[in-house]
Amino acid sequence: MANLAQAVRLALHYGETHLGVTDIFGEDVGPPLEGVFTCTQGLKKTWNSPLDERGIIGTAMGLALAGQKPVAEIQFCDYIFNTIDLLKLAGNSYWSSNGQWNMPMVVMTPHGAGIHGSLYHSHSFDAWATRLAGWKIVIPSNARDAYGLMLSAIEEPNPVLYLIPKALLRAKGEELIPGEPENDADLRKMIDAPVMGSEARKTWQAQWPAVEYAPIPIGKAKIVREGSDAAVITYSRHVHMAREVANELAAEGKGEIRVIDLRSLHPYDWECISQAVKDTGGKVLFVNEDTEVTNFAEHLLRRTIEEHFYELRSRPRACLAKHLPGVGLSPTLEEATVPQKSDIKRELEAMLDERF
Amino acid sequence: MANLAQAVRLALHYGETHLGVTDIFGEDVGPPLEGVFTCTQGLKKTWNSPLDERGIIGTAMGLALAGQKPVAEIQFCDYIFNTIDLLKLAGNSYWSSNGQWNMPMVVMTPHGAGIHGSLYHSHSFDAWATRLAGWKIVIPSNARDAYGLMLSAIEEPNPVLYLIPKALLRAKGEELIPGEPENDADLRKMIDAPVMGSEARKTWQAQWPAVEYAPIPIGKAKIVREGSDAAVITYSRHVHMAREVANELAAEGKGEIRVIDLRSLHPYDWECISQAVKDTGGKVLFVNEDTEVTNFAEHLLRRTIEEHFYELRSRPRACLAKHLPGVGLSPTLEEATVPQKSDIKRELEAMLDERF
Amino acid sequence: MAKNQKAFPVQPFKDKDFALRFFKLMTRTRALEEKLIKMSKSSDGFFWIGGPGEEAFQVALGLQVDKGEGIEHDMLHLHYRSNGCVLSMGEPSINFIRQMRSVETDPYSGGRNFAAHVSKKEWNVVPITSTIETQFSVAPGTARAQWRAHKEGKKAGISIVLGGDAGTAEGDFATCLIWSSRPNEELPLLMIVTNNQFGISTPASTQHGEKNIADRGKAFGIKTGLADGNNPEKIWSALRDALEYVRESRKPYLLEVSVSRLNGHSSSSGANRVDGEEDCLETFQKKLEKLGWITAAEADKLHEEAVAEMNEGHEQARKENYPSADSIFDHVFAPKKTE
Amino acid sequence: MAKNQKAFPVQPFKDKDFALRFFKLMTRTRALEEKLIKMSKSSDGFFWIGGPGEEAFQVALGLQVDKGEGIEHDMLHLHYRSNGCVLSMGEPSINFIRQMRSVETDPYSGGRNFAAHVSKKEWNVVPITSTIETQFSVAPGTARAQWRAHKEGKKAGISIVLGGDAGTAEGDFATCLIWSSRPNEELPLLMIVTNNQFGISTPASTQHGEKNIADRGKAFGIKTGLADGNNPEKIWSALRDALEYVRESRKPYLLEVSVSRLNGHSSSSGANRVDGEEDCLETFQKKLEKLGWITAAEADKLHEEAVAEMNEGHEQARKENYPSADSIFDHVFAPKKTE
Ligand SMILES: Cc1ncc(C[n+]2csc(CCOP(=O)(O)OP(=O)(O)O)c2C)c(N)n1
Ligand SMILES: Cc1ncc(C[n+]2csc(CCOP(=O)(O)OP(=O)(O)O)c2C)c(N)n1
Ligand SMILES: [Mg+2]
Ligand SMILES: [Mg+2]
Repeated sequence: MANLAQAVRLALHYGETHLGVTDIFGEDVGPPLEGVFTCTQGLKKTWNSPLDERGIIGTAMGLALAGQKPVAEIQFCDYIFNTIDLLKLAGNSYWSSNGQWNMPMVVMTPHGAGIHGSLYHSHSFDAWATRLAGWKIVIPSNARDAYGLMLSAIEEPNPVLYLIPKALLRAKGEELIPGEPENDADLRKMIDAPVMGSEARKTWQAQWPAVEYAPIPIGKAKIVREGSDAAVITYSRHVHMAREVANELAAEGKGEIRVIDLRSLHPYDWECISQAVKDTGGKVLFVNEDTEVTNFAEHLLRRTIEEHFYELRSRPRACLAKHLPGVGLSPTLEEATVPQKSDIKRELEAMLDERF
Repeated sequence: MANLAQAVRLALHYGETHLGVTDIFGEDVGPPLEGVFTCTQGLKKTWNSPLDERGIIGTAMGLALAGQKPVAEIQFCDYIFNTIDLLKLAGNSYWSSNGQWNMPMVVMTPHGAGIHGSLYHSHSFDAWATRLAGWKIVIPSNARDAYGLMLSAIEEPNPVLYLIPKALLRAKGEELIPGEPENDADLRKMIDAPVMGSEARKTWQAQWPAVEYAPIPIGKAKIVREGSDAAVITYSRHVHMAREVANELAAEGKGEIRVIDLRSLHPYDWECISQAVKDTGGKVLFVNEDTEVTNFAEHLLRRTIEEHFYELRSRPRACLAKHLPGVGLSPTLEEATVPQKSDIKRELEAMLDERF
Repeated sequence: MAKNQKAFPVQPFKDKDFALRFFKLMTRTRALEEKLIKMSKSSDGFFWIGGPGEEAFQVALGLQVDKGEGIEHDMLHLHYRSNGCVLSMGEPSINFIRQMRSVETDPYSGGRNFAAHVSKKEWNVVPITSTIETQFSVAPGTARAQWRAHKEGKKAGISIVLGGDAGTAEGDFATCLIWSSRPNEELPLLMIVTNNQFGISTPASTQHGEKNIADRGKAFGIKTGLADGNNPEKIWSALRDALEYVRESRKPYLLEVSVSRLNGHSSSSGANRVDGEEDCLETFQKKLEKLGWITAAEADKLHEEAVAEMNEGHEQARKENYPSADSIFDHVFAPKKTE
Repeated sequence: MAKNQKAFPVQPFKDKDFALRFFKLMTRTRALEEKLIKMSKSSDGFFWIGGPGEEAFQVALGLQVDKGEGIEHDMLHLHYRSNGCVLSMGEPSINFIRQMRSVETDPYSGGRNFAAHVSKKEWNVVPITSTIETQFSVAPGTARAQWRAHKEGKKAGISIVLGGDAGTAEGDFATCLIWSSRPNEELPLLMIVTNNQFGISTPASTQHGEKNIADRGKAFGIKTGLADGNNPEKIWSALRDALEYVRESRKPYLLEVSVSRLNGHSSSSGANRVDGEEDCLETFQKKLEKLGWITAAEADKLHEEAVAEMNEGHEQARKENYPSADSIFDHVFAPKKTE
């Protein structure tokens, strides 16, 4: 089973060979390193850019305007914050030109905490991103979705932000990507580059498996665990935490928790969320690791109130990161800052206990 | 009565003469223009910067680190979006240095729609700003508050974002700034510069009235209209719209609406909001003109749910701008995009009608 | 010599027909700006910004552009003083007026954007943005597409990016220098700085330590040039040489053009005619008169005709509708081709 | 000659005591980095980045800085390879180790930030940030404060800002050039680019069209220089001259220093010693041996002492506590002085 980094690589391979991807670029995206997280190893269309995020986003916009299909990488989403004006322009080009100039570009960037990344390798970008009108935004939680969402992102005629959960890059999938070899070791041998600087690396070429066209539609959530006593609505690495907590609670006989992996943040699958609110009488918990003041979960919560207030028999909740200037390096600091399994469990237990 | 632009000017004058302001700078902030909105006319510490917002914010940060007291202007908040990384750094300097390096700087910038400003003179920045941990954020709705909040901003040892409601800059206050002359014409003569390019302008000097130390504390809201049938929680130009609507509704015998001018967005006056929720049984309407997905009002709404859910006898609401890539120029477009009086009235009427 | 240069006489300004054609385009550009200013003053439009004083340069650019859709042709990253360029490419003047009035027929933005924010897919005019200098971060992208096409033996135009002097202080200008001069991947990109010595009210002399802005290209090995934008003949050949260099070498070129700003920055500063700036239209008319190619009366007539054209356009635009409220939801996302 | 230069012999490297003092600081810096690397490899700390290969330059800088708090002294905008500079200023090595281990006694960030992210108010070391090149946008601010103080006849140091070669592609570098060279308000700012020919894995030769990065200063009339950062003598005098120029002329200077990167970019790339890079410590030791000022055995002993110092620091840091969970809420906002 491919891990998430391999899945991104396979999707980009499919993209450059079948979907017209012309440029995969960014800092250290091309040889010799081919990605600080190995996501761009063995590809043909990769190249290294200057250390200049504004140039990266700007050039992607120009390529898109010129009818190319760029996939640009910002090395860490922590370093995307000097480009917000450009991201806004990319998002308003089609609208401001009254439907003339669309921007078919993908920006991918590692996201979130969970790797002891301290202040500048722990940022989240989801709350910020959802404020960028004109962008579609996806965030996979597993290899299969990473593959399929990247294919959809590439096929989009609009700018798509593809957030990569940093902490899950080495996490193996549970579902085979259509066309990938059954055996992990085979896949590794085929598409994992030898260590950087080695002799083998110099002549290495990827042996691509014949992966298939298997997009995951943008805008569709996935129910990763059934249940109607309460629901967790989340994405990225918190899908896994939520599922583990749900299994624990089920084992403890406390209830069956539905776990929804949103996968797309814009457009988002309101139908799926709305159904969960109805099915649980409002026992829904929104979880993500961005800071809690003006957070996307608060938007979802507002809409929950707006459309379901008189059906709520219990208080909907959110479990988010503390509103602080950063995530500290020392593990105690990080754990106290971004939601942990224990936080999710505490909220769910309280919710299950709450009287109707 | 001073208008809002004059109030900012008076406060900056007080700041540079009494509170140690060392630099008031930005694009066209110094002579000959002294502010595209006249806010910096006649001051001593103003200077023009290169056309480079990153340099403006960066230089303000450096001045602050060097123990100076800068007030930097971004000409329109529409042009602040290439500096978000720097704003984040300003907000995390004290925290990341474990309490060593605070950043006593003020950034002021015109904000919001309402002047037929099209895509790039209509931006709001409040929702974005509230995501910047480590910053204090104020936004006056009238001259007196503009004066007092600027004094507090200058006195802060932390970075303060001072949002200026563009559409209200010519709006006269209703309350005298302590020390300002009773008569508008006198004030104009004393502190409004002759028209740019005129002979008179070349030698003109402001005659400053002896305005007094009269800060408005950061973090304190103001109830601008009493009422307990429902409440509007808002700021900036929507305070005035809300008050007009409230007066209309009262005249129509439909109810008495409390109108709260938040004034500070961070820290915000939760006590005041919380009281309004209790007093109205949850009939609170949050209004602002930033786009509605991941909006600060949604945070306030979430907290309302979190702390008052079981006291709510009615659905709290939000009235916000459409989630679109921009505000269009043609008046019909702008009116359909950002909240108008009619939108506020519609929501309040629906709320008042709602059964407990 | 690039293909489209063949359309012009070898020494164009020794050719009466060409010179008069050029003069007429300058006159129409000026009349268009005058109309737009008038509209802004009579509240028939909310904000004016434009290029009075840049006619010689903008017309010289518009005529020499390789116009068309797609990277085979030139890609244009213009800014808000480029009406003359687009008009000279053949754009009907009424469209600028429509945008000024923000009617739904505004082909550039559907009534959404300010005046002079042209956008025209058919001619590779990418959306002009209000954000100063961002076009300099975007232009390397279109130039890269053209660099690649050329390398693959396909027909490819060049990219042209334009901005003011003050704007070069933004990091985007440096980005453009850096990204266009990467070793072995130099880009076919003509960067033009129109230096009118001001950013709104701020004199360049108070903010720019550079003797010439163009000198900033030198550290990158970028070919640079200076040109007098008030002299049609000089700016024509400066642009011709620069364009030719980029088209043939497929390398970047940085051209600094001195221009006048005849009506101040924008309607925010009144948009009235200012003193002490050379008027290229006047200078050129005098020259043509001296050559005996035009009389003052004939020039006046051309101007009157141009004014009539603009009035007609205005009359038409007045009859057109403002966009409907629900049009705000149009064109947020482009549909998939297959949809 | 600036005041603090008087502390040094006129020809420092002709002076045995000085040379040995310099060598010892280089040795301690190296031992510190070796300790930090070891810690990262044994998971006693999560991420290492630092300056092995930059010792000659960093020590030369640290010694020549006018150290103190407030704008009367130099203000330092360093980056993540500057441990040697701060150590040479007199910082106890244990503090770097504390930050590596992210214990609560880490004086720079209280266990919050990565290794080598120094911040020390007493000595004007402003917080080192992970964001590449932003320090170049901030430095003009401290320099402006010093420009003003000097103009007002007050004692004022200068500002020094430091960054890598790849980082100069960020707009912030251009910002620094522009803001430090504004006519009549030129700033007392020494800009230093440490050119190790790489940004992580990307060779400078593939991204930089400039022959020398320092050439970028020329268009702005900024004095520029190149120096060999592997040669203590040369880098010492290059820094001395640059510092003197800035202190006396109160104008900016752009110095490009060639340095080695002996252990790759960071722990992300393994942090192992790489081939083919000159080791300034080795070269300098050979030179001292040749002069008869040190023997190999004595040098080894110095290294062992330095290793012992680092081990001792490590032992101590291991006994110290990690920060408590609720410390995350400390220092979000500074209290008002009067509070
Ligand atoms: C990023 C950004 N900052 C500020 C502004 C406001 N503004 C509009 S035009 C202008 C001056 C531009 O001067 P210059 O680049 O010389 O061009 P010119 O208008 O003189 O042709 C400014 C500051 C803006 N539009 N965008
Ligand atoms: C704004 C930003 N972008 C990207 C990164 C990731 N990053 C860290 S170090 C580095 C390379 C820096 O190279 P250079 O400026 O030459 O300095 P060196 O590390 O070689 O000393 C990069 C890309 C970052 N920290 N900040
Ligand atoms: Mg200009
Ligand atoms: Mg380097």
